[in-house]
Amino acid sequence: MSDLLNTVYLLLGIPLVAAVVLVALPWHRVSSILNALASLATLLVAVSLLGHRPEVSSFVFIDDLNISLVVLTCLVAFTTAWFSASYIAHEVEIGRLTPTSLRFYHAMYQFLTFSMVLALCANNIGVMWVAIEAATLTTVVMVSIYRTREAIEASWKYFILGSVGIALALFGTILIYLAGQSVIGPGIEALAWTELHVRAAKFDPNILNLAFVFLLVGYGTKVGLAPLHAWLPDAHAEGPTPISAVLSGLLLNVALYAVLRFKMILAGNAGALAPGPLMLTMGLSSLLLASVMLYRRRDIKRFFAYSSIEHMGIITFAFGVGGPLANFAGLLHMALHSLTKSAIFYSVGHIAQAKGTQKISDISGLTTSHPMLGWGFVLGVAAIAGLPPMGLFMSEFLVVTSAMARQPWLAVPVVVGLLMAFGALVWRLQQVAFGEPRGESAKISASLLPLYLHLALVLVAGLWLPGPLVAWFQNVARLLGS
Amino acid sequence: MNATSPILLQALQFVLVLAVAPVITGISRKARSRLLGRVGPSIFQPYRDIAKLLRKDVVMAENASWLYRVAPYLVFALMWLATALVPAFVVRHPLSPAADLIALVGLLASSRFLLALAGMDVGTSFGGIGSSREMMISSLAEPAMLMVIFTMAMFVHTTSIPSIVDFVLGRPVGLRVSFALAVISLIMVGIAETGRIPIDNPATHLELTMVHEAMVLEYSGRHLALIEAAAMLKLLFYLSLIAVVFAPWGIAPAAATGPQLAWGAAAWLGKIVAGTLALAVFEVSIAKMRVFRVAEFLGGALLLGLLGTIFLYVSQSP
Amino acid sequence: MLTAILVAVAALFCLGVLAPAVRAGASGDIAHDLVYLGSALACLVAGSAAAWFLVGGQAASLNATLPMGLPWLPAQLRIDSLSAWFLIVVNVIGFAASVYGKGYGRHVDEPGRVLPFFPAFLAGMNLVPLADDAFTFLLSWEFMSVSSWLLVLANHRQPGNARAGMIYLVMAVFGGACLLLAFGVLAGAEGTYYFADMRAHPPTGWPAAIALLLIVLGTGSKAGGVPLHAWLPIAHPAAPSHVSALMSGVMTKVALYGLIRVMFDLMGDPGWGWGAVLLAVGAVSALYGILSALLQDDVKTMLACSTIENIGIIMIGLGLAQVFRVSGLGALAALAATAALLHVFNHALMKTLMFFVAGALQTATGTRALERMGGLIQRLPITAALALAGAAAISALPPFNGFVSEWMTFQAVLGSPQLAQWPLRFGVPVTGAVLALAAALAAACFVRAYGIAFLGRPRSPEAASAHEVDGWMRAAMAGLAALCLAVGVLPMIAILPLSQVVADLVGSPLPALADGPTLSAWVWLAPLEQGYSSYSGLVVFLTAVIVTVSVVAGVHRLANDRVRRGPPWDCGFPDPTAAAQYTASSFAQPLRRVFGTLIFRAVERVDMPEPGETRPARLEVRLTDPAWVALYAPLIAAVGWITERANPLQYLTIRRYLSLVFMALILLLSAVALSR
Amino acid sequence: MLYGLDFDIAHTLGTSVLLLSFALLYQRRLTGVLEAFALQAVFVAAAAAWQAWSQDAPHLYITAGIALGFKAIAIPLALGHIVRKLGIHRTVETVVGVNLTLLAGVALVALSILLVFPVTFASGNVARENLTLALSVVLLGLLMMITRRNAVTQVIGFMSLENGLVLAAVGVKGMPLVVEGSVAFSVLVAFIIFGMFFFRIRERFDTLDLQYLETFRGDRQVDRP
Repeated sequence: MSDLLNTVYLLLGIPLVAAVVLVALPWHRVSSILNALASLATLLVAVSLLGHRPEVSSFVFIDDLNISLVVLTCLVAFTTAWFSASYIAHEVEIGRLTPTSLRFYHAMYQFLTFSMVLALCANNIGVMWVAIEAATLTTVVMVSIYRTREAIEASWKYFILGSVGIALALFGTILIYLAGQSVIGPGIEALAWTELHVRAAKFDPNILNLAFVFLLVGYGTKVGLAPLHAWLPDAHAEGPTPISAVLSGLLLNVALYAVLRFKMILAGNAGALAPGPLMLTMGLSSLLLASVMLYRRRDIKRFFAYSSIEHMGIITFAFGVGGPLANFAGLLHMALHSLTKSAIFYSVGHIAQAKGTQKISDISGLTTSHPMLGWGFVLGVAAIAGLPPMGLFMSEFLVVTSAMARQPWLAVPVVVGLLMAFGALVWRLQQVAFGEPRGESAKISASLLPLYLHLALVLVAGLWLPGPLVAWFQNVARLLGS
Repeated sequence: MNATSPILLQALQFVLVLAVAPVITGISRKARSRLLGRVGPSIFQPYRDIAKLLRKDVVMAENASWLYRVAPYLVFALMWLATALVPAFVVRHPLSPAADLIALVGLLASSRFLLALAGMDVGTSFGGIGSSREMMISSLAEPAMLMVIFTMAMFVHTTSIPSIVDFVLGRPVGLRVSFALAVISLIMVGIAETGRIPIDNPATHLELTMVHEAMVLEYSGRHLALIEAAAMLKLLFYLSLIAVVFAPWGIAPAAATGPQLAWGAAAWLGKIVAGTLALAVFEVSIAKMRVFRVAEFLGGALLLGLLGTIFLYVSQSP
Repeated sequence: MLTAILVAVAALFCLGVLAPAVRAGASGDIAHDLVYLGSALACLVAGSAAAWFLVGGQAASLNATLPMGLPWLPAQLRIDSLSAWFLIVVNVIGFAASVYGKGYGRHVDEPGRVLPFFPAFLAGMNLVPLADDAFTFLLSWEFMSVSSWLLVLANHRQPGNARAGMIYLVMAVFGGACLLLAFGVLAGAEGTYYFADMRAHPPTGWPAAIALLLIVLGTGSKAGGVPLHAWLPIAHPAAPSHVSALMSGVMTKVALYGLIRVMFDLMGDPGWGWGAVLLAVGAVSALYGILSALLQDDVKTMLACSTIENIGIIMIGLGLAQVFRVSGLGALAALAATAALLHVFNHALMKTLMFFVAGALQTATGTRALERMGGLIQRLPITAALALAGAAAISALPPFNGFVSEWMTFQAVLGSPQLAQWPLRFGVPVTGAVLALAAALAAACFVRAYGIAFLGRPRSPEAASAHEVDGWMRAAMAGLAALCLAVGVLPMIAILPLSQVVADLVGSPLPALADGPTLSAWVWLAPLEQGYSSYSGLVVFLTAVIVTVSVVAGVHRLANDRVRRGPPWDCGFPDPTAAAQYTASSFAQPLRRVFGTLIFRAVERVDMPEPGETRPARLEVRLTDPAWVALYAPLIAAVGWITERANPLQYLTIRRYLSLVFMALILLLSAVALSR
Repeated sequence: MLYGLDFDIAHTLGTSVLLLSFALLYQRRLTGVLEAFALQAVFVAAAAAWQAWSQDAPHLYITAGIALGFKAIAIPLALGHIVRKLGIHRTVETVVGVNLTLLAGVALVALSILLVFPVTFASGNVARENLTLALSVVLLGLLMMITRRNAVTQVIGFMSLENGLVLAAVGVKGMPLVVEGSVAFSVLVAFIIFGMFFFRIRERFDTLDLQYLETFRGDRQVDRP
């Protein structure tokens, strides 16, 4: 009965318990600290996974693909909780949030962490589906927490589109089981990743194709791929900023992780059609659409939400290109994007609080009025725009060059999209960060450590990558096939 | 009498051009007045003018800067050097390799550069007019000149005058289209650069028309003398350049003996005097242009030069 | 040596990182001195190391591998003769700029926005020539752009600078993207990003053409070749002057380094067509650049435009080298390449000098507008003298260095009859004519600039009360002026180190230097054959000096040397006010009439007050950049159009969004259904 | 063993579910839609129960129970209540004409047949037929969601989509978590209906309240580059 000793259960247990406790706690300062501590504990457990991997159980498992994502998730969850402590305090001061809604908020936050980690570690496509649905519903609720009409409409939109996505994903899951049980035989094994990956070769390719389409559309809605992206910008813009950070930084990744898992099954089956073209199309359309939509945005959070769509497009494109190099690029870009984007949302949160607005046109001269915050923002945006020496330059370099190596002509639209998006980013960046400071500017007393921690990681990644990480990524990249 | 030392000949040419330049100007003025039915001053008048100017005091504007005082000497020196580097009576001087045709153009450009600046120094509107027009004219004349040089150089594969002369002398005389075009273009440039009618009128003080005179309006005394002398040298420079490049006959070979040298000198004098007279005839027979027509005039020169280079291939192509 | 350079570069990075810390910790002054003196030292080390490598010449190339970037793609660094030459250029100018900055940096509005990025910029420019794989190359290339972008935004409060920075960075990244694609093509299907592998199997046929096109686009846009130049006159002037000097004088050259590296080194034999392309671009850039410079009122914009001209001249040289090289005319190729690379150095020197002068003018008068200067030769005598040297050099006047490289370019042009291709036989002389025109116009341009700024009477109270700049700035300018003269008088000091570079580049050395540097080679610059076309800066200079001295002596012996001061005569109508003197726009008027209306659609509007009105009449001149109208504006409009059309997607109803999902699903399903 | 009968019954039930999806598309009156949906739910329940019996997988009875109790009875009642309470006028407003919708439906069924046809099954034809029917029902449900303007009809479309899922799930041998899935979905639907109550949705999902449609569109006015 080694399952109970499994570290993963600890990993899942901490946030779950914390959630229960936090519901009970009335004092929001305490609970925000507790929230951060719980996330820290989760992070420590996750890091301990790097040391020794628990053996695969029928319910959860850890392998090269999800370990890095688990650690990443816990890390960002922790830093976001840290950021949220100061952010929420300010929100309470200005009375946007009530203590009661905060109890709710912190509990939800832990539950969200739990469900994301569960989705990542689950060794069962059904469980993973449930976890992702739970995560979605949690975020739906958290997006609506401000109770403004905009927030409610945003969360409603998110809810409806998300539900349809969930339904389609479930259909895909059923199909996969159908394909699996004819080979593995009925029962829970036919839902286990470990089984599916090994036996994929014998599955009926036609069902796999059918299933993948539903899974791509279903989970793709969560990833925010165009044209399924509609919920994403508003949800990011209207929810509390920590949630935007988690959404962009983590939830999109989790959904994409699901898609990747199924891609691996297809890759393992000779008869199935290559998922590449489908993902290429979705990725390109997201990239181009987002790069166009960026220009007319006036709300700074919605602006960066579109940038998330753009980057999800790039990542999906990379996996669509396939091959060890492109897959590696995709994985790298995934990790770096979530670090950078969450960092940007931290700074945006502080900016919005300092300036009392989310309208880009009302914010300017930040590097003058709030030097540390402003330059942090500049660094973040420079990174997301793919400027060296930040890490995303490397991953984008790899994406484009690997695309050149396989489908040279596809590299052109990618570069066009990147340039378009770049123009918008620089334009807005200069508007916000430079020039004469305008409007009100409250001092912000928050610690910028989470922001700079993420940026430092991204910078280091741009110059040097740790060996083990590269080893995992390369291994996974091989499994992901072409 | 054995071959005289090259250094000596070089020095001799320095002296010779300086001595001859004023009389050439004198001749051209005399000829022009005669053609206009006037008696005109003696052909040695320029010497007297210069001497008189040298004796006079310099009257200088209060705000004239050091550049204003230095410029005349440099302008004169550079012009003198340039003229002395154009082979007059003997093909090759020790200094000739120092400056080929392009470098000579460069020297002229330097002196013009300084003169134009000097014109703007005092800050009068006349000086400005003069400099601006001078630079406009030169900005078209200089490339035209270079195109002429290209025509020669592409044919001869060199830009050093002695080699060109050797080449032209070394083969039977044949008039080539390119050279005809080139020489016309070069004459037009010379007219423009030396400020003759129809581009400029050396003897006017009418603001609408004057270029060179406006530029040096503030100068007086020895400075003016130097500038006048430089202008005379410039005329001589173009005359002897045309002479040596397009009609080098009679010029003494390197390591020449006395008689050859004498004959060379005589031939050179003959050629430039002839050139001067031709110039005078040309000047009196046409009218002064508006300043902005100058562009077209020199643009024509530039195109002729370019045509010359292109025609090289036509005449050269097998 | 490579180690020394790398240490210097690392030091520069550290300076960039340290600067803000020191500013915060200790004081601004310490940070100031630390940064500028430190960068000067680093440039000194790196530059001398590169020079030692080039002259000492014991190794053809040195390699190094840094454990950076991707594990299977560690950063490859390599120094060979070509990169050494460009490193020398970078660091000589970098040194001068640091010394100048030591003084000028005091006058910058917000030093905090300059100090960190100045050394970083230098480091980036040092890394580009060292990079030996595509990733490192692009990394340092983009880094160079980013750091200079931040420097452009240093005085971000001034109106228009935000636009400048925006256009600059977007164009820079566009260039980078072109290079990225080009390297993707060069890397081929197996995707090796090492220059060594690219050199081993260069592409042929279409891929080669595409790669070259992309390279020309990428490097050309960064170097400011027409028609992609439009960002340059906007961006370069926006930065602080010592940075503008680096951008105009060095960064454009680093861009050309990329062009040379790929076209001459990695591509093997791309054929003469690309040489012709370079010739065309170069000719257009040269003429266009100098004409627009001639019509500017802002000193720094004028200098930036003249950069476009000089880039054109260099490109002409490179194009000639290319066509001669592929036509097997080694000697001429060597001559053209020498001319181009020498002009790289010369232009770096003189353009930097001129930008330093512009900075001095700005600090002295607080303006960059020519129309508000005048008479500064009285207030800033030393700067004025040095500026005169710079102006003469950049106008290609003997005995300064600018003339030497242009002379050699002309000599190369004269080799065109030996070419086999008829288009070139006709095209090259035309290029030569354009080059001559550009050179002459350059003289006019700088007479105008110098005359309006330094001569005449002060046009504004600031100009009247200007003061000479401090020692550091003067020292930097004097050093550069001295170098301009030195290279002009003894070109060998630059051509000799170049011989190895040229030999590696086009495969054959300069004939004049075939048998080592003899004394006559030092005195007489006869690139092709002794006795034929030759020029000697030394002799010209010495004779000119002797003649001048003797003239002065003679005149002062013969003439009376009394001088009386009086009011200017001015034909008897001395104008009372300084406003009545010739202005920059009136000086440019004849040439504007000749060229401007044709190329720039120059519109002159005279606003003449009614009789009785007291306001002054105004002349208003409006110029439009054809490239902007034809290329940039439509692009911006297109982006605006697309975004406008796409924008409604943000405002659909949920049902519509659901239908999008539905469509996507159906499309993918039918794709699957039809895929078999 | 009675393979044929097993097949026939499953087939019949599935087909009737599909037919009822068409009926849903065909209905012009809201009450009619509700009734048709209730009937579909009943058939789904029956299908589930039948599979529970034939695969002797007792847990499927729960699914059947949920389908019957929740979807066939509770929800139609609730929705009918909403319709009366919010006074939504009874007629269904369609985006495209009913006939066109039906045509599209037929096309979708054809597509799903085309998709499932090449699939080969170790486990008999049951699953294949089921799959075809389920796929069609899912697609039809989605079609209904996007071709009907009325919030109630959209909810019903969503639920018939989910019926398709249940149909597929029960059709597959030994599918675990079917119950959990159907429970989760009931929760989801409950959420939606609750939301409709809460947000006073009169017309469509995307007009929570008519008065402030504009404020949220504030993102429209733009400062250009």
